[in-house]
Amino acid sequence: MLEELYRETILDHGRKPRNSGHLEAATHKADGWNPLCGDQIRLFLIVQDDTITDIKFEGCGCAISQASTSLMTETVKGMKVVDALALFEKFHAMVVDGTVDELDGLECLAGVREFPARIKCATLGWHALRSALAGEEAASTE
Amino acid sequence: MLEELYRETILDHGRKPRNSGHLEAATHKADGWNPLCGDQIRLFLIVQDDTITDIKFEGCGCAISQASTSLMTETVKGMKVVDALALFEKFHAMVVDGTVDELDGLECLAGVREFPARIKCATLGWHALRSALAGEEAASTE
Amino acid sequence: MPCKSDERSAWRCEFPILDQEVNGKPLVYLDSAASSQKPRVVLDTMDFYYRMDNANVHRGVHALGQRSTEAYDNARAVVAKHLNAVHTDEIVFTKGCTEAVNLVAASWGQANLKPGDVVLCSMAEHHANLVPWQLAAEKTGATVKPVPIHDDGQLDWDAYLALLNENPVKMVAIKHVCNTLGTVYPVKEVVSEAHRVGALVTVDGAQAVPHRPVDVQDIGADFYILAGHKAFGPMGVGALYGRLPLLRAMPPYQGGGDMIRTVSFDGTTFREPPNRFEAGTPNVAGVVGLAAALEWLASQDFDRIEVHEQDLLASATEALEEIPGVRVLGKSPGKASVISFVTDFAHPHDIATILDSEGVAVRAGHHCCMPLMGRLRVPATVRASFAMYNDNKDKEVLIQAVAKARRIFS
Amino acid sequence: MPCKSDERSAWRCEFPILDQEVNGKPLVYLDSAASSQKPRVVLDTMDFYYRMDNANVHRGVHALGQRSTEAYDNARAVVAKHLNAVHTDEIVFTKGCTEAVNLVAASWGQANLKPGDVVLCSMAEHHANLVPWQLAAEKTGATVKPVPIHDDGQLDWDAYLALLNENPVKMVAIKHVCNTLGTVYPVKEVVSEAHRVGALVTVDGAQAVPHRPVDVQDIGADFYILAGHKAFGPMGVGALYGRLPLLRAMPPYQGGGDMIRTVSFDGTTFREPPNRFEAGTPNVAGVVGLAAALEWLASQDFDRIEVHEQDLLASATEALEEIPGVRVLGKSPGKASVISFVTDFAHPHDIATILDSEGVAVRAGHHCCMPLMGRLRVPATVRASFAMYNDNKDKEVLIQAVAKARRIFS
Ligand SMILES: Cc1ncc(COP(=O)(O)O)c(C=O)c1O
Ligand SMILES: Cc1ncc(COP(=O)(O)O)c(C=O)c1O
Repeated sequence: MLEELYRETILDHGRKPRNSGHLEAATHKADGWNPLCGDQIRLFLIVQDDTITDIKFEGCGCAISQASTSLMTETVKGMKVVDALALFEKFHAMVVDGTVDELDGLECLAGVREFPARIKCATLGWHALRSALAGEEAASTE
Repeated sequence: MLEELYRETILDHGRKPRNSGHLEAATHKADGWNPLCGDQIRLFLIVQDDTITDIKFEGCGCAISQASTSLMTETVKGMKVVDALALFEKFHAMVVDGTVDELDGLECLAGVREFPARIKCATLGWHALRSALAGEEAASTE
Repeated sequence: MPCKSDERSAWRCEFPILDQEVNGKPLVYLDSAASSQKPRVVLDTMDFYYRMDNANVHRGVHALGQRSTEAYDNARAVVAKHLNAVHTDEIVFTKGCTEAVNLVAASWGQANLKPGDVVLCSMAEHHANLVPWQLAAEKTGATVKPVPIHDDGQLDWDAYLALLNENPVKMVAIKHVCNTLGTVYPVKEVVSEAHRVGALVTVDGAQAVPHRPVDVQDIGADFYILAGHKAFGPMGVGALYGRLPLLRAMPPYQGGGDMIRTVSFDGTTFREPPNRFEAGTPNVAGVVGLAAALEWLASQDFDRIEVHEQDLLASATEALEEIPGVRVLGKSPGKASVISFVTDFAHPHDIATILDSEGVAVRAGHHCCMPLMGRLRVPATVRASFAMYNDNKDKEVLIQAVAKARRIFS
Repeated sequence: MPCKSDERSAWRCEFPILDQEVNGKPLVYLDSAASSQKPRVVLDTMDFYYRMDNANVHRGVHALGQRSTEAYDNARAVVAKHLNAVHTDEIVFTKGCTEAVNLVAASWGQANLKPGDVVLCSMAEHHANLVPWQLAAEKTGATVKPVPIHDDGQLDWDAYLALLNENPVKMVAIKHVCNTLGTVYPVKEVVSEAHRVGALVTVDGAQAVPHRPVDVQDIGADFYILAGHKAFGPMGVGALYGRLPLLRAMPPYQGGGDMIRTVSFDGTTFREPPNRFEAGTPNVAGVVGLAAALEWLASQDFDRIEVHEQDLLASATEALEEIPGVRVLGKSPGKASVISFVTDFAHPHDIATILDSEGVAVRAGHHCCMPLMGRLRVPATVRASFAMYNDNKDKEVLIQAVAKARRIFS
């Protein structure tokens, strides 16, 4: 089970998160907060013509939240907003209910499902994404 | 046991409390309050030359508190203040610890000891007496 | 697990405490309005929790912490379902009914009451749904006014409407079922009239939950409150239902762990409800026990409970009134199985002592309803309250014991 | 009842929960600072209470009510004795440590804090002994100021003296033992300096009571607070010790049954402490369980507990520091057996997950001490806390599990 959680991809993204940093010209941004551990991230997006043209995030946290956010940014960059939101639903279904669909390489996070205490870590970045796109300032996995 | 509590003397004093009423010329008075049941009595005393020359009480309550207060007033009327206070100690020892001493006819209340929930009823008038003599306005069996 | 003897209540065997003697007589427990007894499943659930799962919640990544968190969150869902709340987040766990009213009175009161505002409390209110409002009124400059009741305990409806129309009423505090007389208040109608003038309603459901199904949406209550220990659950736990928009707009009540988002000496921020109102380590075992109690209750047939309790109520009332000198108070139609009576031969405390010597547990006193005692012009009453685990045999022992009291004192 | 294996802690066998597997491994419970486990005698006492005595207190004339009342009042005497209070009436039962601080901050605070007054809280305070003061300050216009601490967790004594001298300090809030670092604060000296300038002190003893004897008279504390569930007792119960003259002068906190003397719409009067502060039906079973826990604790040899825990602390600290990349925080002299550490290879949550998969329960996070995390410049720590029921075997599993985490993440 532990090996399912800490797969090589996750350890790698956890250690070297992609798209980390600040976006001065962000059109959307939101903070994500996990009440369980207090982890906090800040997400910046540039949306043009309903498409996520750039995305970055700041903040430190556990390997799962960092890797999941890193993978999320890689996946949604260049996506239509509607497609990103649809992907969120699929991702959520995977880590919460175990329904694994085609997920653009996010399947490596399916193991989180067996660790209920860590599901909120895996969804933190996604909640922030949804809030940012909805024009809200903050998201929490409460 | 029940017969020890509700002896004939007690039922009699409970039904027809002696020294019931108001004393306009009271030199001392105090209210007694039993938090368990909310019973409340008001005691009036006339003390002259360190002697309780008159005593009366008002208020309604259970047979035990009425009878005990009635018996108390009968007993302490005419007593020196110090003797009344000494009697309180003996009375208290009897109903709480079961030490029965010579008690001027108050022995009929010894049965209360087996009814812990009712001890405060039996001591209510006495607490009010002590408070009144100490110059306090209120006593409670708290 | 059917009971051995079919002469006894079908529910009795699930309550281990009832099977004992006190003062040499079989226990007849008629004090459930003060605190109900607990079915075996509630006791076992709590004991199991402490022996297998005990840990703090919402904090631990480890297995016990996770199991405790799941049990705690699940209990919230059970309470929400039992009351038919819209959202699980509308349920706040408290240490009891009294604390729940204090939470509303302090938090909502502080944010909403202004000098001159009026809070209406029925004259029958339990001190728990009156004193917190007096304290809140004192702090905010608002006034608490009584809603009169009739001799039988029912609300004086015309007076209620007049009070609503003639005062800037912001809150109405009313019980659903009276702990002293058993009166069932028309809370749905009380709410709709209050809402008509823009007032909110806090319904004290402490005595309703053990006797009947409750639907907060149907009632329309803004706040609805229950006590674990009166509803076959453990002591030290209660629940507050509050409509989500109201809870969201309320400031914190107590401060501490788990209710905060960030803490610093420069300023602290708070979580959303229900967490905002649950500071510190909660009574997880208590909450888990409360959920077990409500699930047990929901699995019973409420219609059967009602028929059973109403039979006892009717026959006990009748038999008591046949004893010369006994007067039963507050016989309003449809009331719950709670009987308050006084006699012309003895003070309620003396009666309770005689009854206790016969094994019968009743309560004597003001039942935390001093204004109601004043209204009924009695210093105290004897109260016999019947739960589903009581039966005819209990009732008969009660009647014989009251008759004995009469013999002793007459 | 001696333990079967003499390799295990002599206390272990009294804690039934410890004898289980989680995630296929024997449970190693190192999260007692979050919530301690309960010895069998505590669980049995509570279960027995519910199965034999359950009733409301201070109200019933009947046998169960009387037994409950005696048990409840006796529990107050047990707590008073455990803390060496002068009077039994100085003990107020609450639902927990957090509520006890809120009671003091709201009731004492409201009556005594004025605009400009200062409340000092150490930077290491648990949110429970900080946020209630912030809420009270907000309502009264007072200010909460931090008392700095050194890198090892100890109080910056010079800064403390300077703060006392330079501010109109009315209250100092400080913990006795730190839940995060184990630091033992010199509360007696803190009190005597505070009293010198006329300030009072609220000592948060949540983590002290499980580890050491406490003497409130010796400390001189004005208020001292404990949590049942951290001291081998049940959840949902705590106690506040307050010096009687202080409690007597404080207004009620919550309103309701049992705290009143008379209630009427014209005005309500209140009882003396402790009753004034105990509104509503108390958690009798919880209070009885707390008394059982403290009596159990008092019957143990505290010197032996201390030696045992200090051995574990020293050897665990040493072994952890031998693992490359591990840094143990706050190693002040004389500290209690609580170890917080961070690593350069993984985030605390990831470590806790790995440890859990090995059966080891630790806590990862800010431990309700966000300002302390800021001060130590870490976002979170892993915390392993040792109680008397832990032993060398537990420690070894911990060390191996941390080493495994390092292998996974490096
Ligand atoms: C030092 C300290 N103070 C206060 C508390 C709060 O205790 P509780 O959550 O039981 O109210 C805790 C535990 O969380 C603690 O460790
Ligand atoms: C109608 C009613 N409201 C409120 C309460 C207070 O409940 P608790 O004492 O459990 O807080 C009670 C019970 O005493 C009650 O009967």
